[in-house]
Amino acid sequence: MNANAMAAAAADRADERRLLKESVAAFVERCGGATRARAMRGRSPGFDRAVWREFADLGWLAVTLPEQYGGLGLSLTEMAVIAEELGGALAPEPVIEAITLAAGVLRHAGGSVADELLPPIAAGEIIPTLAWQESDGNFDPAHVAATATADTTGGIRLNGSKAFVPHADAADGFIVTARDEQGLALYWIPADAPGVEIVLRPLATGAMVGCVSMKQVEVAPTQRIAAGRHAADALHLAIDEATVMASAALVGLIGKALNMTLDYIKVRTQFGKPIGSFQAIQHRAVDLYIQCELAQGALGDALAAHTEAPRSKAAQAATSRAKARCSDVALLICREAVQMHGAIGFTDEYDLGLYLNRALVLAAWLGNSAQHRRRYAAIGNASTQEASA
Amino acid sequence: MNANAMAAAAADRADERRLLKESVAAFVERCGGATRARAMRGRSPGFDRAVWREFADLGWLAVTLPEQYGGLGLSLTEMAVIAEELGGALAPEPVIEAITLAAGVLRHAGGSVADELLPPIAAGEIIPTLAWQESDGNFDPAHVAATATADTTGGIRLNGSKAFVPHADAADGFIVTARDEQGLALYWIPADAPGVEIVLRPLATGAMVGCVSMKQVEVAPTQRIAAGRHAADALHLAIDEATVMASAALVGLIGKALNMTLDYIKVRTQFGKPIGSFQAIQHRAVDLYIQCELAQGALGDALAAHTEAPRSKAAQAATSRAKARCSDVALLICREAVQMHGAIGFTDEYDLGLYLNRALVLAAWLGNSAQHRRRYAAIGNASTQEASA
Amino acid sequence: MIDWNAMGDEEFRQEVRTFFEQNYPSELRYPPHRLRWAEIKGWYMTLAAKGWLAPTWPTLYGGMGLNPTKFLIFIEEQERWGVARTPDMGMTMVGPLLIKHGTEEQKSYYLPKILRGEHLWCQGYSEPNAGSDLASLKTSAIIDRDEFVINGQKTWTTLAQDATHIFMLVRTDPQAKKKQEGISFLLVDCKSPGITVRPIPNIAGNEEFCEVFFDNVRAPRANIVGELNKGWTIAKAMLGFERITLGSPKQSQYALGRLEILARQRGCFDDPVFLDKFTALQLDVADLVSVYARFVDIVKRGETLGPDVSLLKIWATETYSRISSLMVETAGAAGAIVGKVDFGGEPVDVLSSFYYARPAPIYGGTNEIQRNIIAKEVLGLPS
Amino acid sequence: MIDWNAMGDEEFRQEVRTFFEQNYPSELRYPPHRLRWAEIKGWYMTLAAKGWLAPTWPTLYGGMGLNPTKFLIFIEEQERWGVARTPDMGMTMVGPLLIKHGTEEQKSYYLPKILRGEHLWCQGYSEPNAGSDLASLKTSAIIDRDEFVINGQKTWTTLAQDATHIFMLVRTDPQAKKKQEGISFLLVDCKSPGITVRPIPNIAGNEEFCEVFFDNVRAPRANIVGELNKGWTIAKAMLGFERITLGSPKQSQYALGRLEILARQRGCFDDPVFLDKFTALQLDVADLVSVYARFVDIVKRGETLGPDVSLLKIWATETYSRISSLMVETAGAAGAIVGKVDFGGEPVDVLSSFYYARPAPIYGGTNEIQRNIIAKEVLGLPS
Repeated sequence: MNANAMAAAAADRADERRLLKESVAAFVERCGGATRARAMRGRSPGFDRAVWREFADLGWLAVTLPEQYGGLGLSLTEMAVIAEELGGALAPEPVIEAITLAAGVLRHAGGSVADELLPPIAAGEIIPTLAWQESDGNFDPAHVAATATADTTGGIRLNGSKAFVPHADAADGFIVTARDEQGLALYWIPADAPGVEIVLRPLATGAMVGCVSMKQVEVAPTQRIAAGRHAADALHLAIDEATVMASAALVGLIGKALNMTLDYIKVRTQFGKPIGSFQAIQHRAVDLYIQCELAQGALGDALAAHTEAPRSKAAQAATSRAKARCSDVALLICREAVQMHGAIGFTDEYDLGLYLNRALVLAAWLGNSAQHRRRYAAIGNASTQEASA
Repeated sequence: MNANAMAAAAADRADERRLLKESVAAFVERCGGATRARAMRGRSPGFDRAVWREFADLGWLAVTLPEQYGGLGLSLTEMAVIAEELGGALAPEPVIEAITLAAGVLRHAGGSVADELLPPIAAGEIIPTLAWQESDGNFDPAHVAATATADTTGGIRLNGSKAFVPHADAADGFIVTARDEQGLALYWIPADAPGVEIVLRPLATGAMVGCVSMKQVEVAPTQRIAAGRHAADALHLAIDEATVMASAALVGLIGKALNMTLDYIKVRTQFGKPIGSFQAIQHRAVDLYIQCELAQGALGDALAAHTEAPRSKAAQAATSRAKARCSDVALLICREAVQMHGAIGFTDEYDLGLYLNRALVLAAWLGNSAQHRRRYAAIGNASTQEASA
Repeated sequence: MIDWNAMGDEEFRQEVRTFFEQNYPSELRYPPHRLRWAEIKGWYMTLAAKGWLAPTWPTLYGGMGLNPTKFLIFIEEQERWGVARTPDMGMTMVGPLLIKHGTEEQKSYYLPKILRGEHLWCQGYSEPNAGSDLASLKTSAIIDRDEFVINGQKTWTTLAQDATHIFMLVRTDPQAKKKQEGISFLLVDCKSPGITVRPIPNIAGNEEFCEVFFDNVRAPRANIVGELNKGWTIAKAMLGFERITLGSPKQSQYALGRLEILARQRGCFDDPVFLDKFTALQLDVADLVSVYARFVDIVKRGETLGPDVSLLKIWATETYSRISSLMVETAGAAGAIVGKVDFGGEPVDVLSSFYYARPAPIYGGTNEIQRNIIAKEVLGLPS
Repeated sequence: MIDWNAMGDEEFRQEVRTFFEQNYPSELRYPPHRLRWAEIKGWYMTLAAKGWLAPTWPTLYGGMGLNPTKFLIFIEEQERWGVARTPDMGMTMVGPLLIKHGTEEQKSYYLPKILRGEHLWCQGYSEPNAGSDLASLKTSAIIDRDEFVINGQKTWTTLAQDATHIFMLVRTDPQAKKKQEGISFLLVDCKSPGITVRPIPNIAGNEEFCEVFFDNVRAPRANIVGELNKGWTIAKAMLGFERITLGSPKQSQYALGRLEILARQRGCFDDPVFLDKFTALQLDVADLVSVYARFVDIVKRGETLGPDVSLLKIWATETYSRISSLMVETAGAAGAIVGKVDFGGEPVDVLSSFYYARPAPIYGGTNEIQRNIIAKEVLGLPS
């Protein structure tokens, strides 16, 4: 391909993404936007399965799925368009949690469980969730205390408990990480498997997060998705991709919260003038705008890195860079947005609180900014040593 | 003493301090203020010995000295009044370096060297300096690499090198820390002792700081000021007191730099209005003002702690708290002052640069803000353990 | 009757401390939010029975008659023991107001009822669209023979749903030249026909604020405090002491204490990065305490606070906000869970400080307004 | 003559890179301050001999005629190798100005002399008391037969002490209604009688800026560029590309590199607290690079930069400032020593970045002005 053809192809892709963006935005707006997010709070499931099936019909659950599973085989960049719009619209459906993260593990692991589950997942019939973190909140996926031990009947028993499991109340089954003699292993267990107990806690958004405890949960060897290095690789990659998607959702949310604030300060008057005309407010708004641009830049670089070399140290570093920036910016902007709105920004009936709460959830999920800055530094040191070794 | 009498005594002390403050301010202004600080840059010595002797005549070098040495026996709070005014006036004379720090070590150590040296020091005839830090800049006084070893003739040989020695070009002698079989020991060596070599470097203020290397410097046992725990205690206390005085000098400097900036933005016009009328500038000025008040509060608490319990963990913690805040605030205010002044603030002919450079020197001296925050945390942990033990 | 002011400071402190420690319900110590009447009523009545409900009122009116020094000791001991604020508008606002500006009839009718817990007052100042520009209020009161007829709306009225009465600013002369003129100060019974109270749920899930609607509400002319159209001057003079309490280090100290509990459980004090951040906040709070003490001394000496007191509110609320953010960060994956979270020790509510730190820089005059005040009145910067 | 634009991007990059690596004096790589003519003259003449002095001028006038993409590669390679800026006002300002607005006589007289290093230009825009309000300039030029007579003062004139000529804005109609009107653009020989140049030493100990005084200085009428009284429009149009170069990540990257060298020598990478601060700055720079690249793409596509480009200058200069502060902090006791300090490896100048970070947010329109531009023109906030 020569330069002109490449430029034309890039322009085509940009056009396609713009169309996708507009169609997602229009659809979620039609579904109810912030009003629906408000209505879903505290409910179980914390989202609408009918809307979920529509997402499936629109193909959004199969964007990055290879064609062999009935997917569209597109890149993470297309998925990010969806994540950003859903984030900006506060859609409560767990697209990143169930698709990029849980189904992502299956997709990267491959094998018979993936073959069986991915088509119904893409069709919106099965909603999986990933149970990987221990209750100490350690965000290194290799840190696993739950165990998988062979029993006398040829089956396997899972024991342990997994915390911070998104939508544990709604999922049809869990992909759990457990430690066996080979190291890390991944198992699929249906939500109603005997020995599984779920304790739910509400998140700031009103969605439920669960602690899933397993007492002698019996699984067949066929429920083992992957083991050893292969399992760890699939898990790492899916978590990294979900982290980038969480960053995309944050970017969507950041833009909406900033625009809502800009709109407000343009019309809200104090002492006879719009507060957006006060220079101190203007300069703070500019600083928020700059942070938005940085967040977009970091997200763009993360998507590019995953396209160029998905499992590389560079992609991991770019992932952490994006999540750190986007988490910080989202919390900063929502805090400042409340301050610029004044008392109304603190009321439940005003939508801004929904953005603040979503920012809290997405910022804390899959490692917050402090954790990702630390990971970025660790990767940097590792890659320096790699280079010099 | 009843409450009324105590209140009256406090009012008297406040009056005395105000008078002292005014007389110091008036004197240093008469000596030349910033103009003199500018003229002294790059000269050796970097201050005026005639002015030094006037300080002595005014009693400023003997404020905290016990009456047995011909001193006034006043508290650190009175000394802080002098340090603050000298700092605000950019006086180049090393009052904190030679008096609070070097003579302070002698005073706290006591003994025959102190008996001999303190009266001429208070009279302005001998200017000592303290050589305690190694070239790695470690600011724990117990970290000593220089050695003191007995030679065959009954004398002692000092070897090693001491960095960051203030006014090493001008001092008449050095108080050096060295390690002997008892641990830490303090020695007095005249500046012209054989085996002493001094390499000078200019500081941002234009004053000289020296690296003092000692090669087989021979000292008599009578030159030993103190040894062991006693020496360490004297050293620690003098360094802490000098750290509080450096904070006081920073507070003086902070006030002057802020007022200079406020005066400037009230009269400097841009787009037809004084820049001090722009709200963004006003709010930044307010934030600087708040920091000034915090610095004063931290300094006040440090002085109170040294009055109440001079060698306590509480006094050490308050010292670090003051130095951390005052160093940060001074650099912040000077940076912002340059920005608010615009290009003129960056010129050498404008006095603001002198404040910035003095802030750099005082902030780095005796531990910068990062080092003191760390020390504060370490003391806090130590005192918690003490309390629970 | 005890003359508290004649007592030594330490003796008085001990007396107050002992009473709080022995009588204040331990489950109500350090509540993360304002308590509702149903929760705090018992303590209110305990204070009333002790005669300690109104520390600063003159003894003539049933108060303790404390001088500023003693009153600050009283407050310090409340804060030390984590004693919750009662619905105290009657004591802090209406009482002093009536004692200074009220008629004999108003004093003898209202003051005893406050002390007996019969009347709970709320403050009707803020209005929609007025924000920090309080004097632009629009709620009108028109004189109709011997009554005022009130129409309009108040908002951000703290705990109005528990109040029996509201003291409010109303516009009685819409033709006045300056917006500060033509405002009057009225006392209104919340049971009056035409009053509707609507609680406003906030993002922390509580209902501390209300909207109060007035639809042809009638109040006797005798319910005016001070002169007609001169209410603004009275209201402004009453804001004095509020300016120092808004800058109290209490919230920051409390939040820092909760953060320390959380961090110990998570082993964060072994992490130098956390320790560095925590230490910086400790110093911010320590310096706040120091500057706060300086202003408290001014009050203790009976002197008037200058406009520089605004710095306390700015630094106190912004420090509180920073602490609450580090709390969320330190909780890691649990940083978005609502309610108390078990980290292996005393459960900690991660988000409550974060939520309560949001309105802190807004109420009582936003921090932007406070900065404007300092810029103009302290630093003398030009308009 | 080579048609550089016809060359592949990578091939061109390699060509440029090789030339720089082979010919640029290694002792002048990454200088911490602007080089004086005596230092940089050799390299200037090397570029002149190669025909590379004026990358963007059309080949017709002796330039390389690079398109935006190629020019950015040229700049990227300069920055990559730490090639210092030459006294480039002739190339970047006077050349494009004359090519667009100059007379044939002006072009044929001045352009070759710039390319031969005979004429060194400086920019006479700023005046005392004008600051960011450039159009309020007062230096006057009165027509006296076939000459202008210039009186007044310019300031912050970069390296005027090395310049042979100055291009300047002067007020030719003091009666004009708007301050932007009545301004003309003049070319003046620095050897003209009545010109005094006074270098202004700065706090970093260098003399990058000068004051230039004009006392009845005479310049031929033919030295006007464009129409009389229309100089403001010309000057404003010329500021375009400057806005992106002011936001280059170069200074921040350089400072971060020096900080890394210092920190390695002092063992700071084993300190988690330092590592955390360093990482935050790394991310700030990485994100700056990313946003910068987006604006560079706009230039590469030949499109016009919008007012949003101002964000680059704000973030670049403030990031640079934060890095320079961490540098001073990391040096500890050596943080106030002037000049290069030996920490046991490659000596590091601790303070030079700190000093150079001071004027960065000021020149080229202060960051306050840049924020005003974004507030109004990008965010659409009201006046």
